[in-house]
Amino acid sequence: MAPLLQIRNLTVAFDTPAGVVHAVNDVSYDLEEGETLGIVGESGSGKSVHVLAMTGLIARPPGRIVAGSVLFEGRDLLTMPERELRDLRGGRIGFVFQDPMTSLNPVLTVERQLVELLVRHQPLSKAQARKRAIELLELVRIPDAEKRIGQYPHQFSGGMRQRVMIAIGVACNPRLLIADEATTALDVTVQAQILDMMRDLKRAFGTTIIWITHDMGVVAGLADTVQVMYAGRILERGPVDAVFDDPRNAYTWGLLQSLPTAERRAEGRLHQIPGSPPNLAAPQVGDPFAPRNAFATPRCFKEMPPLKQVEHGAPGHLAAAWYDLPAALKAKGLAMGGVA
Amino acid sequence: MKRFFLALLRSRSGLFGMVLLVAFIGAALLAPVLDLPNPVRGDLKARLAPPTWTSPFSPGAHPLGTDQLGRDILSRIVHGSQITLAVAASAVVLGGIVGVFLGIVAGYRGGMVDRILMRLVDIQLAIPLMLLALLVVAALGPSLSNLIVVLAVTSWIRYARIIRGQVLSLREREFVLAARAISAPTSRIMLRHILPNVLTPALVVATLELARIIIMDAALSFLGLGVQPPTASWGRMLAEGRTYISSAWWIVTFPGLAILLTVLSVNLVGDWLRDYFDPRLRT
Amino acid sequence: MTRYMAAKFGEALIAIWGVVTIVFFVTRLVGDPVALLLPVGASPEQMQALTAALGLDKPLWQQYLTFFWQVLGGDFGQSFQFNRPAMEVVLERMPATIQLALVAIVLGTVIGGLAGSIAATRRGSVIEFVVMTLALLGQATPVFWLGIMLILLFAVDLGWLPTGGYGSPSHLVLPAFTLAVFVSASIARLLRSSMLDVLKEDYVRTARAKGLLPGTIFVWHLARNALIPVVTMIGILTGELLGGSVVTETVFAWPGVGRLIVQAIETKDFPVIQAGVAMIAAIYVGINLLVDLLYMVIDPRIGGRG
Amino acid sequence: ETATIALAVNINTLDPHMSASFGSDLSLLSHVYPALILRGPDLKLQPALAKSWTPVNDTTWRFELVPGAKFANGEALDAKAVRWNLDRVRDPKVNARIKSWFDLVKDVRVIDPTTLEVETSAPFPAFADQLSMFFLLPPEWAATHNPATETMSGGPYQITENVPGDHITLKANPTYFGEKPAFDTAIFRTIPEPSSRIAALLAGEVDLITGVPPSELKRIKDSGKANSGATPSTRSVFIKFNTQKAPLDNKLVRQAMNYAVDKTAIGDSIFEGLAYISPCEILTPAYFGFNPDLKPYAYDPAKAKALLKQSGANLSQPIEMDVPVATYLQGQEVAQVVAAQLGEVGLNVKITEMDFGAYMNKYLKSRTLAQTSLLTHGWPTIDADGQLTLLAPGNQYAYWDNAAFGKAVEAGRSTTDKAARLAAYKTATSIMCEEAPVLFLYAQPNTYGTSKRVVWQPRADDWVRAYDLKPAAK
Amino acid sequence: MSTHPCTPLLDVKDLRKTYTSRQGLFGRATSEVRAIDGVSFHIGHKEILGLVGESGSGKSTTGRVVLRLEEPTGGEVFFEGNRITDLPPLELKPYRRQMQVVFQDPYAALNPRMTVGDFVTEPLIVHHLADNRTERQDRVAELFRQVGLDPAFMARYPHEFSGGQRQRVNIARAIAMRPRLIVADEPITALDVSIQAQIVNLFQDLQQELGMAYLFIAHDLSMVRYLCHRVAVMLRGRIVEMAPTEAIFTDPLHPYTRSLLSAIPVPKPAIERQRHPIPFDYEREKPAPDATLQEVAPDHFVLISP
Ligand SMILES: Nc1ncnc2c1ncn2[C@@H]1O[C@H](COP(=O)(O)OP(=O)(O)OP(=O)(O)O)[C@@H](O)[C@H]1O
Ligand SMILES: Nc1ncnc2c1ncn2[C@@H]1O[C@H](COP(=O)(O)OP(=O)(O)OP(=O)(O)O)[C@@H](O)[C@H]1O
Ligand SMILES: [Mg+2]
Ligand SMILES: [Mg+2]
Repeated sequence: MAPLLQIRNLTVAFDTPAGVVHAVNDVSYDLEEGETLGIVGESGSGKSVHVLAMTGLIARPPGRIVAGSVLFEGRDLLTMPERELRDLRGGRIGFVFQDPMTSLNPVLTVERQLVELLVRHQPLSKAQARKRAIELLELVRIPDAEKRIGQYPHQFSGGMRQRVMIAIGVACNPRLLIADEATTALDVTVQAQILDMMRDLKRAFGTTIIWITHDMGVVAGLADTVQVMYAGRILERGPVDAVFDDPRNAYTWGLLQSLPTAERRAEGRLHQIPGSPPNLAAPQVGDPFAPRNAFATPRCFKEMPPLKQVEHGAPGHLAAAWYDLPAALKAKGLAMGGVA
Repeated sequence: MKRFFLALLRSRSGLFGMVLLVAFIGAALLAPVLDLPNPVRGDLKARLAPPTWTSPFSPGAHPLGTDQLGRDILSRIVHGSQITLAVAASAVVLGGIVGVFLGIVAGYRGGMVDRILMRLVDIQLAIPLMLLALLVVAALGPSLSNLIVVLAVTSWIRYARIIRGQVLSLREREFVLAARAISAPTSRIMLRHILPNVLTPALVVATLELARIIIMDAALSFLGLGVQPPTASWGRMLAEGRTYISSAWWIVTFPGLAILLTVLSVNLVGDWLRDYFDPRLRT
Repeated sequence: MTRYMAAKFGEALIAIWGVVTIVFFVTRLVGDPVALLLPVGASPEQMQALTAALGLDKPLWQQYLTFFWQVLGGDFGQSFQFNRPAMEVVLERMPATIQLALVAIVLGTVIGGLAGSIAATRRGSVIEFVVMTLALLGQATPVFWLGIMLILLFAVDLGWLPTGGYGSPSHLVLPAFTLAVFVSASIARLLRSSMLDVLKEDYVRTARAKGLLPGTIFVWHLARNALIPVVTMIGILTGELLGGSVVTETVFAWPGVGRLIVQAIETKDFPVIQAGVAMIAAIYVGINLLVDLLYMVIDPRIGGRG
Repeated sequence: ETATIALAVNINTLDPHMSASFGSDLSLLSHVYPALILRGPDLKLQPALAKSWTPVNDTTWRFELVPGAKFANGEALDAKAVRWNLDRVRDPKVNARIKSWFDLVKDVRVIDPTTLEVETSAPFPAFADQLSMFFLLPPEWAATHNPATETMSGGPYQITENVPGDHITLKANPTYFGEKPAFDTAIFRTIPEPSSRIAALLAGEVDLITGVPPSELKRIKDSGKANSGATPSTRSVFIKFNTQKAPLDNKLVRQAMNYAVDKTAIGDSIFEGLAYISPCEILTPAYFGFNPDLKPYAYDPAKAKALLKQSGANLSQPIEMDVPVATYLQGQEVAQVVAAQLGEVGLNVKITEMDFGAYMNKYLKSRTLAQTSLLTHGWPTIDADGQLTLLAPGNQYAYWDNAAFGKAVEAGRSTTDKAARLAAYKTATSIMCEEAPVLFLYAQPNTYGTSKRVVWQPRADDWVRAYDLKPAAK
Repeated sequence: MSTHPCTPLLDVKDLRKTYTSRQGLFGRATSEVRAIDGVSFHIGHKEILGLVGESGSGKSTTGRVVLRLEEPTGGEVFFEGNRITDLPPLELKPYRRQMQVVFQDPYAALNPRMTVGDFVTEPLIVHHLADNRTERQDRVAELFRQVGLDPAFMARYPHEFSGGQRQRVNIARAIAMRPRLIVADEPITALDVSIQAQIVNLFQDLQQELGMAYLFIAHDLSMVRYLCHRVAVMLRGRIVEMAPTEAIFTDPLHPYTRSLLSAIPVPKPAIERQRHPIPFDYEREKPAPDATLQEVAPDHFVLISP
């Protein structure tokens, strides 16, 4: 069976007065039916932009899809007429946006924002839609859903708004759910409940999920596959266990090292990656992470390494690196996995 | 400076507007040395002559024709631009400063101050322009500076209203909260934090106001306020030529076009400046 | 909320009082009606007699007190020109003014709204260029020029419509359109810039991600949120038009309050000026109140803090 | 049969004693209320309610009225009604605006219902002329109605519709004692903007317009849709000198300025040759007392320069010129041309424009008129007396103090003997010409346009009346 | 200002904040939200107190009210024994020097139209900490170095920085006045892990070097465990448990705390997949209105009904 989603060479740029910002560079990957993909990475590495571009949601201009194709159920979303794409969005493709403060329309009640979505994609009457909307709010654990559904977003706390966003994302039981930092503003109990709900969704409808987050714990708990992005590129990708236990890219390793573990508490110091992120408006040569990478080889500065199957690694574990990370770590006497 | 010009060259419409505006200002400044007929001395025999290019028989060389007193229209437009542009620019700036200031105060302080200022706006709107103009003339006499005062007085309201609206949302922003957290004095918050963030809407209002103010000059010249004859200003030319609209179209059309082009150029430059001064859009 | 309304009402009264007071003193500073009311050749004694008869010989503060008590009783005095209650003269002209203002505002808002939305949603297209150029023209074209051109074309050459005057709906077409051009130009420009701001908002992206139809997105997500500055502007413009649009009324011989007040100013008919201005002030304050209420309907966040 | 007349200004009041505007309020009311005497388009006085008026002595006039005349409500229109009206305007409590017209009236005596005698406190030669703008209200009706807003016809027409600020419709009054007007219905519309008035005429909406800018007359005629024309009015246009201020206190300077301006050129250009150039006096040929012997100051800049030099006046300061805006036909343009031509002979004239109200304030209230100002005078009785008295010493309008002139005017007023009066005015005008208290310009033309449906005899004064209109011959 | 060793740096007593909001146009129905409902805690010198809890439980509100960025509805706040709850703005100023804030969104807290250098200089000017230009520049350069930024960045605008760098700018400004206390409201939530680490390290350094105390609001409990000395757990406007960090993590007493701790995700896929958080049903385990915090172990407080 063909993968549900096939992304090939997706490249997105923004035309700004400061020059062309290369936000997403040559991103390709497949997503199987029912798979959950966790995406982590640097702030500004193109995580949000690439999922938005996929569904035609970036602002054009200044955004521009330079190249690539995105096959969803075998059809290219990038060339699909807007009319058909519209039918997919919100229905078969659900979205949860990063910023709950601004992603809800401030002048419409929560009820309205849910109902308009439900009646758009499902043969429901207004009253039925309203009932379903209340169910959805209860599903995302909003207390007093019946009463609060008539309120406006500004009357909700940040976490509650985020849960409304999630309700919108899952409202029509989508085949593909794209969640962009959907739980960052939630306390861990509610987050755990939401994650449970996602697992239920997967089980019940075989929903495929793209979950973008900074929280490695959430990735560990939810995702089948994890993908690490940096400067608009995928630096590493593979089954969660493999990547967490055996990172092959220096950036991945750096991220895992930064986590506050018991060990770190004892050390009294967190690991941090030196240097600062690259300027995406400047022309890029070589591996974008090379300037911050202690293990970089001269080749890293000249040529971008391809994303390829790691040697002696789990199947499907891909990494982009000219250097051999395990060997380099061993040479310096450092630990392998950040959480091992 | 170099960056300024580079950025200008990159924006086609900005460049076009700038060229047009520079041309107008240049013409205004160079008017005395340009070889044009005397703008105030007319030849009654050559009155209402159509533009030279419309008829091979029109007397004299008046590329844009002559007015009801036989004065050269081109020359009057060029000389008139001095006063028109100076008056309009001063009124826009003066009204802008007052309006932006009061808009910020009303929006930021809120409560009583806001209410009083907004009622003041209502009061001012309810008083007919003509009464206001007459008052100024009666109290201070007709003069260019008083004309500017009247124009500015009618103008501040629009800035105040729109800026206030912006400030209402700005004052809830976290950086304002951060300024309050260090006990920054209100004056400083308004000046350093709010003001720079409302300059772009102010610029938009200013470009809108410019057109209104140039045309209003015409209305005020019916009251004898401001530019006194025979000195030319575009508004005055419109007002004086009004009777001849259907028999000598060129008398109002050309000053009208001059106004239009000025407004156009200022709009284009304004749009561009707005982008240019937005640090978010710069490197 | 009733307290809120009461406070607003109080404010309104104070504003009207402020306007009337200012106008009272301004008019008396600006001139004297007597020379204009009497025929040429009147002697100084006759002028004095009329001055006394009109009560203009008393000290200003005394005149003001008298006037103030009269106004409290709803009486704005006798018009010098019309020889009857000034408010009556003003009210007589209101229907024409209201008719013209409302039609012009509605027409202008519809045209301006359409133009502005088209320009905002078709960013960078030829349509946007055309629409915005027209809006610019609309703003930079003197009203009297446009008015006279319309008369020449539609009334004189084509003979489709009357040149001016008041009465049938056909009389309304040209003046309303002339005003609407100006109104729509302002609204189009404002709506466009305000919509462009809203278009950048995340919730519009959310709406698109929900797969909503363009019409729904436009009405509920774009327009609704872009409306506040436009409503402010419509408020200002409606007030302005209800207060009379002198030039249009003059060109189209429309018997509105604007012309009446200008005439009263020219002839120094103080009671009519005061009655007219009080009327306009009341309209402005009323519209403002309406706009404030509309703000709250449009944006539930507003007014939450009272 | 309907005739539509466009007026430039509003009808403000319907009370004929509360307005002195001939061109609007009084013109309209002359249709509704009867007058003792009317002035025809030829400017001759015609009997109306009064069949005749004769001076009994120097200070008494006797009027014979048309018998049996009635107002539409049946009220008698007789000598008693006339007396009531004359009493009403003179009553200080009524505060009639036109009270000053009848200051000289001392006593009104009803001899019998159709005979009336009026005694004046001094000879009042222009009394009959003055009565031609005096309209009579029905006394009984007026006691219970408000004449400012209501009317009760006693004239050729009655008001059937009044849309304030827009139009007033008149229908012929069947009970009128006089001649029936040619048009059954007359509509007076207010169209303030000259261009719109012309448009209305060309569109066939109105039959008569006045106040047409001279440059547009030809266009109207050329359109083939309407007629146009002009006639010299009784309104004399001049630049008034404030002889109390230097250098206008210097006669030579005043004369020099008269030589410096090319009046003919102004008339030919700005007024398309339609203006009557004043022959060194502020009377026009229509006036009683017009002096036909005077000649205009020639246009002679060289002489002007010489006179200025000779005058020895200090001309270093600019000379101010006050100009009221939107008041006189092409007034602002004329002022500019005059200022420019004065400039040619080395005078620096600075124009200050102001609205008419402010101008009148300066003129009469604060009495601070600039050295020169644009002004017109027209006296409704078309008698030299009124027009010249305005410049007599001590008059608040004068700004000039010449005793000889004052004496001559006084002489003209103190008798009803026509020859003696003419002689007195000849002296007065000659003195004025020589002394040049003003810069004589021209008589303002009354311009008009008519539709092809009507004929109208243009008139020199401001009256606009439907009953002067006749249908055009088909 | 007395600095008695026994008085805590910050002492909060029974703090309350209620929001009333209008509902409907004429707002007859007003709804009340008790954002914080009787919160008491203290922070010692150089101490880092973590504030965690349910989202919407009033953590941010507590932070804002403590700093007097919002006025409390009830209760008291003492800074070094001085009551600051009712101080007028001018008298509050010296305390503001001692207490600073860092917000969650590092970009929103920066003025987009101000260079970051000016932004960091601002407190020095306001509090007259350095009165000539060069001195100020030196101080700001020093601050930049202290938070790990290149002083050459001073002339840049906020949009030119990454999230982590922006948050450093905010911190540089917060520490410019050498405050004794920083309220950090989710300062790391929006950042990626490596940047989170940078910021937390910075906080720690500043605490050690400059002796600062923190109120550290966060959802990321592993970070709280790493950084904080004591932790307070909030639920619906009340503190349900407060204890030294290790005591909370090893010996949680309140059911909500237990539920919270059981829900912390750990970056170990194998463990994560097996984990089942302890559920917490607020309706069933709702604390009684008259419940109070009681010390059950040394320095370990739990909300218990009397
Ligand atoms: N409208 C835009 N104009 C210009 N540049 C943009 C625009 N939108 C995004 N970018 C740039 O694209 C890059 C990728 O942004 P994106 O939002 O995908 O980052 P992200 O990985 O989601 O980061 P975060 O974790 O902070 O959400 C960034 O460098 C950003 O500056
Ligand atoms: N301006 C306001 N008007 C009305 N209610 C408000 C306002 N601000 C906050 N609230 C309410 O107060 C409660 C506490 O909000 P607060 O922002 O302090 O929570 P929080 O603990 O910071 O939550 P989060 O973790 O989601 O940021 C919430 O129920 C919220 O709905
Ligand atoms: Mg993102
Ligand atoms: Mg919060």
